[in-house]
Amino acid sequence: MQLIKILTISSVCWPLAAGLLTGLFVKSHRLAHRLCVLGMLLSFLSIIWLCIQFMSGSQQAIVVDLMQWSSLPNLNAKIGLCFDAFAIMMCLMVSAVALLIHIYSIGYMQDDIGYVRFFSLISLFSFAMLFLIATNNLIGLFLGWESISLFSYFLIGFYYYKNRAAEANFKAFLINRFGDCAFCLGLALLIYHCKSTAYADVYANINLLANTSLNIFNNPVQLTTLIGCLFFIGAMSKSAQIPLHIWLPDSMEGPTPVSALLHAATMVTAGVYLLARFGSMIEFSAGLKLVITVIGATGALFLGMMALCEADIKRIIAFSTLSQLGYMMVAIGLGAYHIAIFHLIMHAFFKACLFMAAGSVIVGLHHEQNIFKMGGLWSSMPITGLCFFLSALSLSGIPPFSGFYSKDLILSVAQASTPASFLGYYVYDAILLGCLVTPLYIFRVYWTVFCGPENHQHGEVCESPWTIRFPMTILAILSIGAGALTLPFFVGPDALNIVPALPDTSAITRLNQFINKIVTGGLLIHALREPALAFSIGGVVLSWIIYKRKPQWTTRHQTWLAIPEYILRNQYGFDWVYNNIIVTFFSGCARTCQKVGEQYLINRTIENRVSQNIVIGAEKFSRVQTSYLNRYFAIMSVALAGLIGISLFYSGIL
Amino acid sequence: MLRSIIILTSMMLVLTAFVGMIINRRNLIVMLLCVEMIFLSANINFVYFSRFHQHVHGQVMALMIIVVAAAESAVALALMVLMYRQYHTVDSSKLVNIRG
Amino acid sequence: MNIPILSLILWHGLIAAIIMSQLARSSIWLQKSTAVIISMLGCGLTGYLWYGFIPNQAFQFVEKVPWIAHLGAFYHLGVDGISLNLVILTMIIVFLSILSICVIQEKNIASACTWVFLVQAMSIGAFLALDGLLFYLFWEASLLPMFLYIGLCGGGNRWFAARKYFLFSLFGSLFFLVSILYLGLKAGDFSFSSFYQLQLNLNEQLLLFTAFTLAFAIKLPMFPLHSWLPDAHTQASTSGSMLLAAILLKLGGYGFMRFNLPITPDASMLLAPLMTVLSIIAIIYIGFVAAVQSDIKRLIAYASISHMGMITLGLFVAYLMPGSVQESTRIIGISGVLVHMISHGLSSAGLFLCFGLVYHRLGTRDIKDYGGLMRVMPIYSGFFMLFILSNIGFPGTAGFVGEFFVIYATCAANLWLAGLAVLTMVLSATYSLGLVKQVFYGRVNNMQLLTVMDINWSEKLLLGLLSLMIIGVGIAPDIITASSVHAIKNTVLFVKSGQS
Amino acid sequence: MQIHYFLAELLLIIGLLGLLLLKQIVKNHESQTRAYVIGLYLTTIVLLIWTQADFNGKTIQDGLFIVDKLSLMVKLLVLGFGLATVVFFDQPILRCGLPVVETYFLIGIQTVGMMLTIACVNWISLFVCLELMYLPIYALIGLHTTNRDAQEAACKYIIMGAFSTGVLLYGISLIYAVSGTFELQALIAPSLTTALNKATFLGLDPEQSLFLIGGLLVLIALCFKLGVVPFHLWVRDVYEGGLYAAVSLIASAPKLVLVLVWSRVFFDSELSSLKNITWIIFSIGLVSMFFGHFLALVQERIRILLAYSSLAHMGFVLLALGLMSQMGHEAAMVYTIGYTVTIALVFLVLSGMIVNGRRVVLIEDLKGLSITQPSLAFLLLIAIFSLLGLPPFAGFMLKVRVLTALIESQYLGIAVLTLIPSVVAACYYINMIHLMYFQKGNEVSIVESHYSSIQSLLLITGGVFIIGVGIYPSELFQWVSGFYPS
Repeated sequence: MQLIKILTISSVCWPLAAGLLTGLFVKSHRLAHRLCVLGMLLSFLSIIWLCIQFMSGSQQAIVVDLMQWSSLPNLNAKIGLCFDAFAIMMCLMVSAVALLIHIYSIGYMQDDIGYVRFFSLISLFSFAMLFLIATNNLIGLFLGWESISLFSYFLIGFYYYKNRAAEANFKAFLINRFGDCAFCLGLALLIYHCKSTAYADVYANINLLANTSLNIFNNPVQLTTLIGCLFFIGAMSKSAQIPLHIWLPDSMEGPTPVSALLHAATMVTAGVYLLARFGSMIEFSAGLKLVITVIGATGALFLGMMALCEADIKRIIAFSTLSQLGYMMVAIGLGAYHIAIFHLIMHAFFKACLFMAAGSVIVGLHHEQNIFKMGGLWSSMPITGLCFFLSALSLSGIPPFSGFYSKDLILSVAQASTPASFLGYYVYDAILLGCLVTPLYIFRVYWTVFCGPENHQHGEVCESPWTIRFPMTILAILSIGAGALTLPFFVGPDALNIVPALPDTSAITRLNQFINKIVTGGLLIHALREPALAFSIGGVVLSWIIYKRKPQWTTRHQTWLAIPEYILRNQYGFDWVYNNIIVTFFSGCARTCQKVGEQYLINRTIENRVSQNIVIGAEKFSRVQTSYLNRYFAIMSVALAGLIGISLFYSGIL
Repeated sequence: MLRSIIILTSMMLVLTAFVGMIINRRNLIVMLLCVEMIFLSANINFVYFSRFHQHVHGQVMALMIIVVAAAESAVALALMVLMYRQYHTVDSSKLVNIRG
Repeated sequence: MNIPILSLILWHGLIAAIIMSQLARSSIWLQKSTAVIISMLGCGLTGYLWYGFIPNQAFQFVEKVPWIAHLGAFYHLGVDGISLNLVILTMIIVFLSILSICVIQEKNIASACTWVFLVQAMSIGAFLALDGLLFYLFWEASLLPMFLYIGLCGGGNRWFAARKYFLFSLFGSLFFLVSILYLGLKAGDFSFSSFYQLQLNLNEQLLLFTAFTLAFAIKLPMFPLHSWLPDAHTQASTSGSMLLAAILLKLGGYGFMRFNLPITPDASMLLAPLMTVLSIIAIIYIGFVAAVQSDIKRLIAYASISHMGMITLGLFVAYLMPGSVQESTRIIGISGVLVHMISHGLSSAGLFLCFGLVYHRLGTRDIKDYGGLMRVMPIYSGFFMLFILSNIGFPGTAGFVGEFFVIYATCAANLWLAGLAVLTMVLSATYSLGLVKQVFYGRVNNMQLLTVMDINWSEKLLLGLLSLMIIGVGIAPDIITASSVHAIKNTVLFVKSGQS
Repeated sequence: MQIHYFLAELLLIIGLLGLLLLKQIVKNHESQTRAYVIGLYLTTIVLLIWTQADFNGKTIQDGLFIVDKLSLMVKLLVLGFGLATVVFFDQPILRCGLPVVETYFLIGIQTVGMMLTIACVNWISLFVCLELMYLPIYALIGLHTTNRDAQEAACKYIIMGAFSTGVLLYGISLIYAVSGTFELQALIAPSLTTALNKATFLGLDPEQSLFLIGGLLVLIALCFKLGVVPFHLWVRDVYEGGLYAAVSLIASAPKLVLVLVWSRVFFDSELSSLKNITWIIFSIGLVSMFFGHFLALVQERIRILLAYSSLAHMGFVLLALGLMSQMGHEAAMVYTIGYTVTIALVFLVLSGMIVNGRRVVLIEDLKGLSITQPSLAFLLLIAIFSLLGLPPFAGFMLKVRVLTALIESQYLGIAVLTLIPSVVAACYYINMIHLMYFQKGNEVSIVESHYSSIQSLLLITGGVFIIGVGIYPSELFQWVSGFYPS
């Protein structure tokens, strides 16, 4: 068994070793990317080997204990790794995407001065993500959680000489940190009530947690709901849900591989992973699940619409990530955790492919990011165009592509199990409209960039080198076939139970029966009866009409489109709120504290004034002593008489 | 009865000495005189009460006081002579050189 | 253990100071090498002590010699879990500040080293003393070398800062003296064990509690009495700030643990809410104030005040826990306080050291003069980033462990307090990363920056040593908690007696 | 009268008289006379120890005088102070042209006076010896004929001193009138009714009122001589006027003697009428502490600052004396010993310093001393921190001793009250250290000082005493407490 132990540890730690080595010692570019890609490859291969072991074995979770974190009384805090079905699935996806992005960034970053630093940071990030997924205790979870936001801070601020990058990574880290506050509080509560940090103990006494309740504002609140809320706030900040999403569009300041790896595939999905990992916690409170679905649905629709009037290609894809994350949150909220994870993995593939295509376009046009300054690139960059087209189709959920499988499952689950209340209808309608909007904005990019009139001044544009094309094509293939291939692992009778220790409440069993029924009956047939597919195809056709055939429509209908366009361009005023209200409130508050502190300190100077009064008083006193001899005697006689008088009086003689 | 009269006289003498020192604005020598008066008023007490207690200690003390008072005034006058050489006056209100 | 190891460690500092003061006229190289060798010897001694320390026993290596027979005060030294860790921290920080003096300063190295060794001797004396009067002697004596060190080798208006520091500490410790004398006379002799067995009625305890808190609140700057620390730090030299931040602030925390909790449990029970409110204010208010500082050293000073607020919170939250909570949560809370003390010592020493290196090159403390340092000194900014992370409380570094255990204990006591305490993570992130943004990111606007060289091998060694320790404590805090659990269990027993 | 107990004093007197006779032969050679006087002092010390060491603690009641361990100890200290003054008087003599033989004669007689006062237990002998002690001091200040301040100080001092002795005398006369005996313990012996019949006097019960007034007058006279608030007026002028070496003698030795006399007079205060005196003494002590430290805050001249701080320290001693118990007296004695050694050290260090041609007058003159005279600056540093009462130095242990005495006799409030003025004291004390140590470069005043080997030896012993007592005080505590007749 020693071999498995070493392999599990090494699968996570290869990228760490590679990252540290390149970061500290390597200087040459070639050695740097070789080392990192090798590290990532080894980690990917060992995870595949583990997956085979897991599948062939009796699907037992592979657990490895690393060290004893602290030996405090009745708090067992051991740090270790555990590869169960869920972790293996995620690790496979993360290491695959990370490997491809390593290869991709060889091509993308070759003329950048921070090349070595970039590779070490990317590898360290992959280690952090793998550790987050593979750890078997809450302390390791929080360590992974914080380190991915730290590496995103470094990577967003990679071009440190740009002030906007400094602003973006500061904002990103702060919002993540805000979420981590709630998350840490939830962790502390959880550890306190389970007396241990290991997942196994947490799952063991989930029911105990469900019954205990704390009274806040002296009405009892179920502990699991409270911890669930805190975890959800943490997930909201990490997976950019509606109020805390403002950092993701700005995080496009980082290089494109970073956007592809972090802000599309791996980091932003950590929130979904967390909620899925502790699904059993959320299961106990219907209210919380409803809140999650509503926030997810609003995110899915409205954040997607913002992409409609965005000019920067990377920000458009970032907005699409926001909306897809909304879909995952809806799936989580509805209790279909394994479907959320399925969509997460599929989304990782086609979103990473989209970003890579965008990256290769940017490289081709010498770092031009505005889609209206590109056009007609199909002829000069056919492969990028094809990959973009395929992943766009998969994104908008067109049947044969993998996007269709996961998105359609979410929609059918939503239709089946959303509560029959106004909110339930709102959720379903929102994600339905989302299916319409998604193809609109993604194909708008496609038509304007690849098929529209050629209005870039770069003359001859050549296809990007093989290091960019090769990973892009692999991801395009994955976004075609992955859905059909991996569907049985997630859904259906012999699926792996992804979410551990799910309480088999009636809702969960009903949901599973419904999903099994759809899958056995053939997903495509079921989809035909659903409006979702119609909306997706309709969206594609609509975008073809608006942006390909009649581009002049948009110019002609300028007037009544002006107001919604203004709203969408300003991202519903979130940025304005953030900059003017929250930031000014905080700095105003800090300045008043400082001023009050100053005044307080000035009070202190009042104290100084008090000391000055003492000095003045002392000076007056010292002037009493005028060195006139007879005044001395006068004072002395008075004192003499006074003393004698007092003592006589007190001793009762007088 | 006589006892209280004696104490009264010595108290009167001491009080006059005190008043003398306070009222006298100018002259250092007068202050010295008043101090000597205090010595002598104590002397009265000692002499009378030595007789009252029928033992000689009081008178011995009186003698001692006179001797010491003499030495005292000798040193005091010597110092005043030296001061006179510097200040050319015996007026105590001129002795204000030390400030602060 | 027949050799008196504790006296050796205690007087090592003094002998070192005397040696260094004699070397004032010798060559620079000789001064530097002797200082480093002596300091290494000190670390060796502490290592020997740590090696010989048995984790689950109360006071070890006890030495008791009659000192002032008239008052019943003894020269009584002993070490237990808490004081062992603090002594090791002192030795390490002194070693690092000696190294920083050798690396940064070119002239009057001998005098700076004398003051550093004196502070080491006095603070180790305070940590090891088991006799009230002896504790007070070292506690008060540690004030002198620091005052003279700030005054002699400080910055511009060092006199103002030194005077403020001296008067604040003196004011607090005088009341502390009267209370110790009162206790000593009431208990017969001055040893801590007899203090702990004293049965004091409530208003006696309240008086003593206020006297103790006044002294320790000034030393560990609690909220209302903190205004001396920023001035002292801005004027002190680099090694002076390191000593002040890492060792002398811990005296306050140590005092709370040794005096307030055990001797006056009922009064602490009564006043625990007030103290927690003050520490919460310290965390949040000072967090805000730190965010708008324009002077880097002043910002780091305010950061350490906010961390000290965390420590007092951890100490007094043990009293707010309802009876139903097991005793082990209190043990976790207070061991969290100890770990946080040590981690704050390391990280703030690191920050001051880093700033000292830059100040040595550029000579200005104002944030506006810095910008885009990342391009000019990449390795330096890596180390600075690590210390900032530990300051924020990033898991994996020392800063997180203490903070997490204190938040864990506060959760058990009262959720709202925990909510407010957790805010410290955001606030510390704001001012720390705001500093990083202004200093390291963005364009290089101060041309002088371009001529600056990155850190050389000796500075790298120095910073590397410190960052190793910070990551070590972060990854395996067991080094500290294992040895101190027994000692903390004893202090917690008093907390319990306070409640019953 | 066993003469051999007073051989030491006799030897000193004869030696000094011999010195006067030899005046013509020696022709004012300053160094020979000084060597002669130092030799004289050393022989008296040796003789004193030899003659009085064999009494193994029994007190010989000799009517006027007493010989016991306590007086031996204080005599040795007084001789030490006298010796220090003699050693340090060479510069003032040379610089200010004082008559050589007369100065040493006066210092010698003053020491003899102090040694005799220590031994007195009878009012007569006490009065005479007190005068014998103080007259040379008045003369010593007046010797500096060329300096106006010195003359002014001498005149004021002699008149004020005479006035206070007058008050003392009148107090004694009243006590004698009531008690009929000159025993110092008269104030304590309660059995007085036999001597007086119960005739009323001015409607007052005679025994009570006269006795009380007498006791009070004695107390006031002693307070005056110690220099405590209501009677402190002479302190400032004398400290400012006199020479440094003379002032160091005035500031140290007499205070020691007075505390001893005080503890002899008010030893155990069962005396009913004076019971409420404790609160008066406490109030005087506290007022003088506050007054002394606050006023010292605003002074520019160093000697006036030290004068007011001595006022405050004497107030603190008064608090200990006010307890009127053996513990109180021991604490007061220990504090006075420690304080007098420190203040003597400070004055003697300052006496040797010349700041651009003149002696140190302002505090600013100390500016940058650590650069020009590092060893002197270090000595002053130790002395200042000891005066402030900081731990590694003697001042702290003395303060602890007095505070324990106060707390043990349930006066916790007073103990806490004494803390506030010591914080104020910190302000002006560390200001001196600031001037000495924290000045850099240009604004440094040139201070030269030349000390002979004996002088520097004495200064170093003073420094060692301060640090030694600070670290291991039980030696001094043992030495003092052993002497009081329990």
